[in-house]
Amino acid sequence: MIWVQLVNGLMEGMMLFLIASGLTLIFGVSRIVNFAHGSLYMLGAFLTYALVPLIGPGSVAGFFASVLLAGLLTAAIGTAFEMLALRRIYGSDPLMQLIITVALVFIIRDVVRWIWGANSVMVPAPDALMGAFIINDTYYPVFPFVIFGAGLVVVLAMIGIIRFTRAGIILRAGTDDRGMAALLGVNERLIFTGVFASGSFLAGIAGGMAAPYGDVNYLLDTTVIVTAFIVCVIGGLGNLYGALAGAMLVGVTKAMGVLFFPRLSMVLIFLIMAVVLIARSLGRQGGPAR
Amino acid sequence: MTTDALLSARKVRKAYGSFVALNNIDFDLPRGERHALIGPNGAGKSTLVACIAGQLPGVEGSIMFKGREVARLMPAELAQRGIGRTFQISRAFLQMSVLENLISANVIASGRWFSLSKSLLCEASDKAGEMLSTVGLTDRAQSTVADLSLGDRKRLEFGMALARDPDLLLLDEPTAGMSIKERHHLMELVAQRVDETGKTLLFVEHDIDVVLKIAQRVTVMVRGGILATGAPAEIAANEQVQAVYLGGHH
Amino acid sequence: MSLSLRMSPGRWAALAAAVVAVELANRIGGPGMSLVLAEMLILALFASSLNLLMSYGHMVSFGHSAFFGLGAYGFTLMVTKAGLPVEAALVFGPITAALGGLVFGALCVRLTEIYCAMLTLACAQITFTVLFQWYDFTGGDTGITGFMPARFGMTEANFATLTLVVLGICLAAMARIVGSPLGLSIRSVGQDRWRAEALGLAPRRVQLAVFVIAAFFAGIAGTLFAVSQGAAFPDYAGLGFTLDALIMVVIGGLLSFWSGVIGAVIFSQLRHWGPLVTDHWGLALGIILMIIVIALPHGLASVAGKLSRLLGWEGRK
Amino acid sequence: MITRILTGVSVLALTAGAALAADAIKVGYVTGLTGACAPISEDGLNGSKLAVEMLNASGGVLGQPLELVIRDSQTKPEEGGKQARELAAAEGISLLTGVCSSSVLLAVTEVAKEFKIPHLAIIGSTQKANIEAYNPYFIQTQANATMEALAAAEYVAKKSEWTKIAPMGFDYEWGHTSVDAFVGRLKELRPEMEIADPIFMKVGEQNMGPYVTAALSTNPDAVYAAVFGGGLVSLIKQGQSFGLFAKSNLVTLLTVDTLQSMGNAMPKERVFGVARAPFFALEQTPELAAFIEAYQAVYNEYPTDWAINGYDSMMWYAAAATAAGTTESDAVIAAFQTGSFDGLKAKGLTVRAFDGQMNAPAYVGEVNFDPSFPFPTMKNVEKFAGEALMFSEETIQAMRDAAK
Repeated sequence: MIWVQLVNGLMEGMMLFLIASGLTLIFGVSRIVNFAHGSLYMLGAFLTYALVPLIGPGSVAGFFASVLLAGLLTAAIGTAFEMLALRRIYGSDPLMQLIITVALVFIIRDVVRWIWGANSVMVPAPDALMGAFIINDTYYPVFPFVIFGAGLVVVLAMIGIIRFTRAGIILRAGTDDRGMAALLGVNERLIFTGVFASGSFLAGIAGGMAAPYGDVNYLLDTTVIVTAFIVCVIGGLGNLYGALAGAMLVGVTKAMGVLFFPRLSMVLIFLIMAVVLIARSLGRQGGPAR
Repeated sequence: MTTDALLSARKVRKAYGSFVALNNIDFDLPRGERHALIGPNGAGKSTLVACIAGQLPGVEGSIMFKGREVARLMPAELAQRGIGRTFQISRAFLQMSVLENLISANVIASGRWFSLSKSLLCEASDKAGEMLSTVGLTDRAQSTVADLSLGDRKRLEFGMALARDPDLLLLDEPTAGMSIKERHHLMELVAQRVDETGKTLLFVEHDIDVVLKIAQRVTVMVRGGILATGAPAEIAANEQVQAVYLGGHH
Repeated sequence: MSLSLRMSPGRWAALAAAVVAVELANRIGGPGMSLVLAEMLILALFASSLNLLMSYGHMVSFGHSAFFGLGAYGFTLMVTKAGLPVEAALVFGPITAALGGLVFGALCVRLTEIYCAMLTLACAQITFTVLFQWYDFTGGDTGITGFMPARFGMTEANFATLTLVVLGICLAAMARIVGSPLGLSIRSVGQDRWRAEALGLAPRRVQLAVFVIAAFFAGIAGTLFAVSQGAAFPDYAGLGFTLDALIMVVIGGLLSFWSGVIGAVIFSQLRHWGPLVTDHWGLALGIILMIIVIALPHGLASVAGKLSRLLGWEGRK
Repeated sequence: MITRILTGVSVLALTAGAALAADAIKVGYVTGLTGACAPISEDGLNGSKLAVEMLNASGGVLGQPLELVIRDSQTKPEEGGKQARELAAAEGISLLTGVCSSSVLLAVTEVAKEFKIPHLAIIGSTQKANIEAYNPYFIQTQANATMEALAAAEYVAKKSEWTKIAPMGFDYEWGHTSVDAFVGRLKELRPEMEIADPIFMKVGEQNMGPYVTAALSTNPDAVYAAVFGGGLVSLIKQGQSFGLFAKSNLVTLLTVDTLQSMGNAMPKERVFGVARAPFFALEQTPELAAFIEAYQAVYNEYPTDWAINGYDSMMWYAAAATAAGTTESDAVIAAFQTGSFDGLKAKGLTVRAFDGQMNAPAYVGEVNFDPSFPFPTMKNVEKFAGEALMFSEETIQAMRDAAK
């Protein structure tokens, strides 16, 4: 059973990574704490729900195609938001950027409820994905492995981004140097838009991938966002590999926690986060050299 | 180590990863001396100052101040022990007026930062008033730091550094961005103040004329090490110095 | 408008006018209005406490509701568990919150900027979870009810007046702090911790002090809120209240003593009347917020500031 | 969805429009139109609206029309309490109802007590409102959560082939009280039954895998889950891929809304559910038929348990007020506590004055795919009479004292 639980943990971990990767990417490059990330995730789930029946219901290919398309649509919406609203206030206090993303949370939640109602919706998934391998009477569900695969693809894509794109350079250039992009002589705005788009895309496909497994309702946004923050913080905001590690840590801890100390399950991850942050604070940080 | 030294550093080393910013620095600073640090950009002048002021973690070696080891202390403790400094890129409380900046400095200097008493505030503002005139900013008292010229900011910072009446005054490029006239004026002011109060001055300066005029001794730094130390005249005469320094600097 | 609070005669006049207006609305608006006003004033106090932390200490908190909740429960539990008379229990709300501020603050000030903010979030979520799950002690999600008549049984109008008075006293206290040497130290560390440190100030101590003070006032707000509802629920420590307060302070315009109050007035009125006007309140609120943020990057206080300057109420800052 | 709401509103406007001329009896309707309760709150509201239309169409109550004054609690206790308080203080309402979620229910109960206004519970069903937090203005018009759990226990006890049970629930008051009640009653009925340690999961948990795995690790014959809404949906969907329905059975809360949401994703068998008012399993009276028809005409869907609760409670309020000959609170409460009430849920129901609990039945059945409905329903539905499920007054008194 430990093994099934481990699978559960890793699957949740990868799921969390799918969610957190976009958030941490956006923060790492644009220094924006995007409260609307959970909302984009939810949007991705509902768009998948809308698309699957149109694009081959029941077929595996159809499902993935729908998820991909949902991701793209989410990215489009994210980009529109970035260009119409966010971009106008890059100069001003970061808190303003925070509040404007909170505003987007309100909007998306209301619109989603307006279009799809308040009830949970069922995203039909091909049976091929929802089944299980049965190894001496223990069920190993297929879906977690699907999620895992999807996660790996994203990880590879991420490594690509970090290695070979300018956004990646900025990411690597270190978290605290905002002037860096300027020094690199690249069009910061273009990169910010691109990064917000890809972040939204990741949120969208994460929502789409998870949709058939869990329940999809218009309150997913808040459920998701806090956990996503925790994962990013544990991994170090703006650090994609960290996010991966953090996600796995949280996922596995949660799953194992159910077995060993169930009463703690809810606080557990917050405790991890707190511990990580406090540990981070133990080192003495230096002042300005000049 | 010389007993009359106010500050003496031994084998001070500071590395950022593979880059060694300071390499086994030995450095003595007698009481009451006006000492200049010169050298090309990136020679480690500001790093040395930051080390002395306790801003940098992971500093190796020993720094004795008033006969006590201070290498591992936090900046606040060092300030309380009598080290006052200004920064190369001037630092002040940007959303406060010049006067408020000086008042804050004096409140902090009083050691009663947690106080609610109006009287302390009055004392602080009286002192601040005097300082305004000392550094010649009386007419700018109400303007916010953001509106100040670079030169005026330097004056303000100098004034703030005086709040604790420190035994050792560290000035990192105090005259950067000033007109020649301003430079000499400010540094004469500093020198005068230091002599009157019998304090010690260590300053980083690029303007050779100012250095020759103000400093009693000069230390030349290059690539994280000390090239030469001596009276201004000797330093000026030193070919090595001329080579490196004039070569390295503008 | 600025951090250093100078009350010109014009400002006093404006303040007096505002107070009179509120009390008038309270007396002629009927009990419904009184309830709305009472809530608005409590939120104004809560937001102002956060403003102290943000505008003066330059620390962002994603977990300020923790202290609101601790205030409410500190008070409530003293009644239900310790069996204190309600009036006596009141003082324990703010005290509990301040203690919470001491503990959380001690952890959070070790970190800078976003990480500090994130740790406050973790602290608040832990607080919420404990209140939500510790069923035997805190009543869990169903909270604590029936331990006192709501508002001590005062009439709605009188209670609103009471909250107005409390708010007044608390703001006066905050103004006193802001204008004191402590206030200057707080602003110094907030604006340039390295400069402050080089002057001999240990930044973390100061930041901890702000945390405790802000938590204390948030605790008063929380206690008042519990009194107004005659109940305490874990939600008081939830993300919702934190976000509300953040929105209030930011649209109120950072870097002003009045941000919290102005933001609370606008936001709570919007939120109260909005849903009665439209079915799609969320959409409307979102759009309104976006417009405010984009049109007034310095918040509503900046408008108030310009206005008062136009009217010649305040000289140059 | 949109159209549904609009038609609902417009019909209400049409019928109520004329009546509103006379000074109306105002009903304070505080419900979670947004937040966790949104799905079921809307159904309850739809049912109540329909009742109000019918009543007003036939001349209203005591010659006065009924008017619903609707407020959104956002499923937050402080918001619900505030809204209820404003209605009570400013709108001159004669009744409070509509509330969903335990915490909001208790917040509103406080307001009802403060302003001495009858408070009819139609969705929220924590036993706290009957026990620790009870006040004489509270009336629970449905089997409360504990009674439902007891009904589940009674049902499970009859399954002689089941010898191992694994209980689980959401980690909050409803989950814990339900699991405790279920386990307690089951131990009485089947002392030999092996009952695993209950497992509790975070409210709103998305990934049920770990919990299902843990529950199945004890090889139970059935899993009892005090879980509802989205969580239940996740549990059932993910349970399938963990072999929950191959190896075991699931006993949980299956109200019509859940059955509708699950649709074909619902396993074909081995799912058992408790319900409050499943229209397909109720006594098929002409009233019920008429209601279903009217409901479908307006909202073009089948009425959920909550819709029926919303309808019944408004009708019962009308009956009580008529019997009392006034809308004055104490008289109405007295009428409730002395009268007998026929509804769609059941007939001849009475309210126990001691805790305001109506002896409403709970229904337990087994999932079934009946081609005549577009969603799964239940078969072999057993009706458990309220009396059998209600705690005795002594027990309640003891619990009240203990809570002090």
